Amino acid sequence: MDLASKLEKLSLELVQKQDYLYSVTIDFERLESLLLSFLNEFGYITLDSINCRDDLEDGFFTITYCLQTEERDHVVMIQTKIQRENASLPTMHTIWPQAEIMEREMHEMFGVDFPGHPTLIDFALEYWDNMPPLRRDFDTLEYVNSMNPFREQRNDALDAKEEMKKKREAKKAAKLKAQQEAEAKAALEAQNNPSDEVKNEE
Amino acid sequence: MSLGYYFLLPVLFSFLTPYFKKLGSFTLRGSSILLSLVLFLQTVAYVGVKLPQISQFSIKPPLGIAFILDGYSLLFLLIFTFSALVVSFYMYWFFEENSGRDEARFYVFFNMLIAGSIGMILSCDIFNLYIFFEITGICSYTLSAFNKDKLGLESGIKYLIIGSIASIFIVFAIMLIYLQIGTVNLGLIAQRFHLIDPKISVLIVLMLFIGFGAKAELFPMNFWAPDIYQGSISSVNGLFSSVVAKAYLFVFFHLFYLFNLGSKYMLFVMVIGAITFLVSEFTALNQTNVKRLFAYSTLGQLGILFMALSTNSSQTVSGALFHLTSHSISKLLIFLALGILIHKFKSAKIDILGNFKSGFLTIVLAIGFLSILGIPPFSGFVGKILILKGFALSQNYTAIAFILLVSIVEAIYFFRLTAMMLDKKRAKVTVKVGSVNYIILTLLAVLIILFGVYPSLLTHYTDLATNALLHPTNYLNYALGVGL
Amino acid sequence: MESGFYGSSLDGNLKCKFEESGLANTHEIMEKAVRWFRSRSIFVVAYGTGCGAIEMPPTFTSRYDAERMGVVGVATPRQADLIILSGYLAYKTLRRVIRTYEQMQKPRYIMTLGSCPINGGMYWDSYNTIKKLDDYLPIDVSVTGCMPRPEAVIDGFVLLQERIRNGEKAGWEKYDENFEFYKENQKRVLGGHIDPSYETDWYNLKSGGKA
Amino acid sequence: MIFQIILLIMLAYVVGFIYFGLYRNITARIQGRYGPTVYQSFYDSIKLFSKNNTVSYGWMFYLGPVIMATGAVLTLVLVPVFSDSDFLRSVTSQGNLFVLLYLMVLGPLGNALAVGTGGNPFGVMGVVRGLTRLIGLELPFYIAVVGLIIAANSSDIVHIIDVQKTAGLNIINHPLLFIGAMISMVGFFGASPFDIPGAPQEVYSGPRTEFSGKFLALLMSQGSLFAFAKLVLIVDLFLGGADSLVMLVLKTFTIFVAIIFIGIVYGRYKVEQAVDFLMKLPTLIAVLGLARIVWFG
Amino acid sequence: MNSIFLLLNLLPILFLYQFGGALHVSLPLTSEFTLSLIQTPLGTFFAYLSLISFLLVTIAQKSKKLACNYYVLQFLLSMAMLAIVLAGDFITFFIGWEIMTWSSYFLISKSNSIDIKSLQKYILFSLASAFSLIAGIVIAYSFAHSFDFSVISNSFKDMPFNIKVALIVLFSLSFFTKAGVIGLHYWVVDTYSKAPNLFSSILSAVMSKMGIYGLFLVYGNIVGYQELKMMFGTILNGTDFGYVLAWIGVATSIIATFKAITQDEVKRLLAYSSIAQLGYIIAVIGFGTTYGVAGAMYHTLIHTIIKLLLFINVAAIVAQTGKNRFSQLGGLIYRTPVSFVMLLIGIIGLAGMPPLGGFASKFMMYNAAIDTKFALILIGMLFSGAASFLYCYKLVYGIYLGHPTSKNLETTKEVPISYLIPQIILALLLVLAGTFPGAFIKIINPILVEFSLSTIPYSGLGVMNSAVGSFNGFFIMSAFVVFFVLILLLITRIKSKAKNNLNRFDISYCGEVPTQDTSLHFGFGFGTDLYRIKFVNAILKRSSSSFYESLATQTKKTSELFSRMYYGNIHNTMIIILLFFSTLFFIGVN
Repeated sequence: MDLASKLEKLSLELVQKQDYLYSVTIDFERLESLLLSFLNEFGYITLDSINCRDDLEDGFFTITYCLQTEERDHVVMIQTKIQRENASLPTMHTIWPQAEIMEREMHEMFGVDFPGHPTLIDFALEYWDNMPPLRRDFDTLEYVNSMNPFREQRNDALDAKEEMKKKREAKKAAKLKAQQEAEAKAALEAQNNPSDEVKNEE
Repeated sequence: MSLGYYFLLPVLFSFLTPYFKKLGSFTLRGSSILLSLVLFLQTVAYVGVKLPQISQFSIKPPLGIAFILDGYSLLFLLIFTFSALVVSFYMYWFFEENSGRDEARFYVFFNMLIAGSIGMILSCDIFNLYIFFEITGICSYTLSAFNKDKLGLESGIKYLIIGSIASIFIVFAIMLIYLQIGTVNLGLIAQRFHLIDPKISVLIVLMLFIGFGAKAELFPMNFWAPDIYQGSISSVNGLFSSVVAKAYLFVFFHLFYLFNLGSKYMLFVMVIGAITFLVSEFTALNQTNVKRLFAYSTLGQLGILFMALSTNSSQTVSGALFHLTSHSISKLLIFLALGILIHKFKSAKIDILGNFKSGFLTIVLAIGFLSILGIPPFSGFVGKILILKGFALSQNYTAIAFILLVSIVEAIYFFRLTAMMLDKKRAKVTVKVGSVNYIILTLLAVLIILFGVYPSLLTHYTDLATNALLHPTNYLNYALGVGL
Repeated sequence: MESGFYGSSLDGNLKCKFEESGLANTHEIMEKAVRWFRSRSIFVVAYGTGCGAIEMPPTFTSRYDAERMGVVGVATPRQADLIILSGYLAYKTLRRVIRTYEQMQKPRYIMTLGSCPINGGMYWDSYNTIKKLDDYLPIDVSVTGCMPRPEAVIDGFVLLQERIRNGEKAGWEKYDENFEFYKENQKRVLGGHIDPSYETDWYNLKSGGKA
Repeated sequence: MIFQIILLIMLAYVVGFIYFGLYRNITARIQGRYGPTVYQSFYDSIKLFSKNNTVSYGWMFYLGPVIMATGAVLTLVLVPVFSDSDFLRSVTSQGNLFVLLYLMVLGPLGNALAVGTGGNPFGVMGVVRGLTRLIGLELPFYIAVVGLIIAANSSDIVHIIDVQKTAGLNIINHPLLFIGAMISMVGFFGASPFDIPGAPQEVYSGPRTEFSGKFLALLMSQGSLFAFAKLVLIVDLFLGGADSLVMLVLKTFTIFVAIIFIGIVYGRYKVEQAVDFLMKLPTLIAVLGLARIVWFG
Repeated sequence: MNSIFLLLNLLPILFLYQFGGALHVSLPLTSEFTLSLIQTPLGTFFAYLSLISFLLVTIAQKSKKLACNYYVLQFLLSMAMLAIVLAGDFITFFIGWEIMTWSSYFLISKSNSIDIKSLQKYILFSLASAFSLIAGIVIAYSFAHSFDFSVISNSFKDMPFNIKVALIVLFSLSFFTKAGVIGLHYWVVDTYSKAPNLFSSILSAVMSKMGIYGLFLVYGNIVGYQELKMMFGTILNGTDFGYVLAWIGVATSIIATFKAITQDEVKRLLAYSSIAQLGYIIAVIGFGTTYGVAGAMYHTLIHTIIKLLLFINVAAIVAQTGKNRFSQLGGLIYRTPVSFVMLLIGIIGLAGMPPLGGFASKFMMYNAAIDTKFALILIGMLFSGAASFLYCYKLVYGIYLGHPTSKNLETTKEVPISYLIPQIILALLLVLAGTFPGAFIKIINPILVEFSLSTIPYSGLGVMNSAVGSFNGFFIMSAFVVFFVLILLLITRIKSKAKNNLNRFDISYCGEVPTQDTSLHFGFGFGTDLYRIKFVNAILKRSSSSFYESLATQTKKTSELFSRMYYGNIHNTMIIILLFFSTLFFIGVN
């Protein structure tokens, strides 16, 4: 592919993930220049999205820029890694205006800073003063429990699985009982008028 | 007092100027004022006297030289002497402020100019007329070059050239007249003018027309005029506008009616006047130099006067003479007031001059502007309405429409200037008006208003002048020496 | 604070006059009549908070026609008697709902659809969804189900109408009485950023209702 | 006279509310619904009057609905209800058709002041839409009215009724004017396709956004009074008035049903579409009718 | 200073009152001109109108510190107007007219917001108007040989037809320009909006009425309505001439109404409204019927009252807040309640709503149109009236209702009492004019006699009679008040616990909480719908300014062309002189 050779000159490797999806991995220092050259030289005029993945164990965020050409026939993901603590990225809103809102969301959800971004204000949350909620070190359950206690509920049916099991067992037991009863009844009836039975068999 | 003193006194004064100079500038200025005052008072003294008056020198006309003062010339004499008086007062201030200037030179030629102009309107002899014409001309050239800078000298030389050309035509015309009729006495010429071969008479009329028309700034011959105005100082502008141009105009129509050319050339002169009016007013719109602008304005007003004076109807002519008087006063007022501003700002650019702040000057200038535009209750209105009325009586609606339409164009620049004066957004510079100027300008403004609200003061004299102009029988009699 | 359901549609003097002239009975009858009219005419502002919003159009249009019971949709909270909250409420939504509710004129009722307003439903562990709406606003009728069908919603209307007609204590009265409680809960979950205090008099009910 | 006025107002109140109930009911039936009862509007009104709270943004907000109601009552009083009786004749003779034309706008303008005071931009948006719509809406109606005035050479409604007794009903004599006036009437009743001011999907609830409780009830009540007055006016102008209560109800109901059936089948115009439409076809129809009167009458 | 000129303004009123209709002065100016003042019923009507207006405006000026020359010019202006309306001949008329022109020019130039362009517009149009007038005057003079009204009027019948038409056109043009008929209104809006705020009220209320007076004078007195009918023939029940004039007036009022709605500047809206209202007057002035004249007169009176009221009101608000745009004002109702009520009365009058005087005048004009069967004219007037509700509402909403658009509006105090006094007087007048429309019949009847038209029957103060119907203003006003009070009492009896003064941000706003920064004032949004209506868009996007601007450009071009000749050097001049000479010579000789 043409792009692959171009990237080879930059000593980068283009990896094909699916038949329309390619990815390039690059270090953080060269990110901005690469994005610019993708826009200006390779013709990737559309920025689809900016995504962030929290690799808590390795201590970094993986940032992915998805770019498309005018033909819209394939997507190139440009991936880079930045450190988790005091994470900061160059803002792209001057190049791709749509980046403004994407970066705003990323700032809100992951706490990534974008120096020079004009509107790093609330996006989906209002007055959020806790840790950014999509960071993996944010303990959602604890937060939810502290903010929103559960409704005081009935003491039965605490565990759905067990409850279902119980229910099933009860059902089984009831069925069994019903069966036994029916059998007993049948036996009783058979005792009482065996002639009928015989009649039927005939 | 003999009419001759009107000429002799200023000339004498001019010759004595170097001596006065030695006695000190105050004496010089003062005596000039005194002279103007004497002349003016003398003229005022003629008011009410039975006219025409004649002063003959040694030999009785038609052979001898004589000065004749009839109603027509009395009006002009009043204007001239009054203008001279005002300008002398103004120059007193001017030289006070510009003490380095060569005042003796100014006074020499100023008084000669007055003498020449007065001579032109009094003389009843076409050759003398020419002499005064030349005297006036030469003085004008020098005065216009009073500023010895590039513009001034250029204007002086231009004026000189044009003046010479005009002189050539006039001399030639006089020569032809003399060849045909054998006299230079106006009365005789008037009597015998119809005897001249029509073709020659056309030539004569044309040459006179070109000669005086060029000097009186009629349309195709007036391309020089704005340059002259631009080059000279504003008091001289005032003089040109209210005295010199009017003197040529006087002679033009004096001859026009004396030679009884009205029926033949009326339409022609009217059209030329109309074109002058139109072209000048339109041109004035585009000016950035205030002197040039008012030069065009003067040309335009002369155009109206030519239109109205050539109609041969006493109503219109009387109105025109009223308008002429009021125009002289207004223009004098405007030029003198502008002179103060130009002196303050050292520039004649409209944009710069608009920055002045002086309630008095604003009011005075506004009065001048409104008067020239013909807006009541100022004197210009009476003149204009009389002219229009005259045209209406002769049912000349074209002229009325023309004058009114072009007047709107005129209003554009007058009110642009007014708006500039009133504009509060400009950075204002306070201008102080000296007491002399204060008096002069107030006097002029008061006159404008006075003639506006009480025109009878003036209409009496304009009627007199009209009568004398249109029916010059008495004048002819005197010029011919009948009954002397 | 006026007591009883009837409120001040007739002023206290009139009520006293009725009682003085032995017409206490009349007053009771009138109160009943007003309650009946109120039950027959319910203006609904439908706040489509979640997936339940989709159930409301069929409820009000030709198929199920809630209008035959006098239940009509209106656009603004000022005119409404009933607000229907049709699903889970995020914190951000809750703030708006509280505001809308407080802009409604008394008597006013709340009806919720689905289980999310009751216990958080499938969003029980979301970091920005409330679990118990009745901590923050008084609910008059909860229609359960995920989602309840229009029949169930209409059943809810009928229940509400019955309650109004019977003069049972309604949610808005509870809200006024336990105002501090509700506000505290709201403040807790909205992080103290409660809407401005110019709201309406229910912020200062105890002190004469001046904003 | 005072008794008669009270009687008239009560009549108009009852009839107006029942008409509006019918309006909702018929609409529902056309849409395949059961619909509310005929008295539903009455229930609504009582309920709103008995609301515990009513918000107000100050005295102008308070007075707006009152001005509107005053306008409606005044209009009602000035329209002759019965043709051949002295019922309120001494009152109706004090005004004329022009007074009515302008009184019909006075109320809404008064209410618009209250809406403006309320400070809700949606309300004002509704008012502006309403006033813009009025530019087009009044045109055919005005033309029709002017035509009738010129035909009868009087702006006195009683006189116009009397003329119809001898010369035949105006609906037959001037059908074009009637069509024009009816199209306008659809708008005056706030029916589709001209129900622009209160369009709930777009501008909340238009002018009524901030009104609640008793104010809303007052607005609804005056609406029914006003509707009745307008119906009577149309009956007077085109159907020769009514000489008895039965005829009055019959004739007004006929007009009312006609308006319902026009309104029910259309979607809503945008304001510019409405004005554009009204300036073209209805105006043309009415102008033709007018030309017939002026030039060939 | 103010008090002195207040007294000075009072003097002519007393003077007029003293003479009681018998004023006849003549003052010889020159042998040909005589200034004469004659008090006719028509002139007296306009004289009182203008003098009282000046008096009221002077009261309002009390709180402004104005220089002496301002008052002097204003007094001069009022005297000029007095001269116009009392003039017995055209010279007096014209002198008054021109003094009015320039004194108002200098007054306008005292404004802080004025620029040279607007000033130029004003003065050039005024002068064009004056020159058109003087052209008419001298043409009339050329036949009548007198400037006296009566003489010209007598000799008018004997003039040739084309001269008659020319005279009517010239005079009409002149007065149309003053009244601001569409096409000639180019100066009106800029001037009214940029003049000193209080002076705008004079411009709109009084000075434009001088145009109307002129039209009355020419059509009624000089030419005579009978003569107009004979000259131009009749159409329907009116004259051809009146029909054409009516279309001009109606077009003016429709176009100006739509333009008014889209304005953002308060005074520009009022200026357009003024043009529109004068359009009504011009529409009926040419009918030549009793009710046409009466309608025009009544509307003149009412419009003067309303525009004085509105302009003084707006001037007070602008002085108080320093803002003059709808997008900068708003929400002042509870800060300046009295002003609000005054403006409210004003706009109810302006919209022509029944209980106030505005309706009575409109009723009169409509009846005139019905009387002459000018149905389409009437429709046009009704249509423009319907559209005018929009700008009336914009006026009151943009300033007083809605939300304040800037901080300082929330602390604005009620306007000074000196502004309120004239407003209250005018509002009372307006209410009285609506309650007792019959009183006007008594004023108008002498004028109708002056025009030799039939008079209007008078039947009581409250009753306004007309050819095709009457109404009782007193009854309607009292019924309105009674019903209003009753309904108010009823509604206050229903004591649902109302919270009366809600915070202005507590509105239904889709659950959102608006703040100070939220744009809640709808002042911008008015009239945007109109651009999408095809017919109205066609009106709104056209403008006379392009024509006048191209005219200005052409003049400038011509000027440049001519001035190019004057930069030639002296040689060229000499050559031209010689060529000119030789050309003339050849022409002359042959």
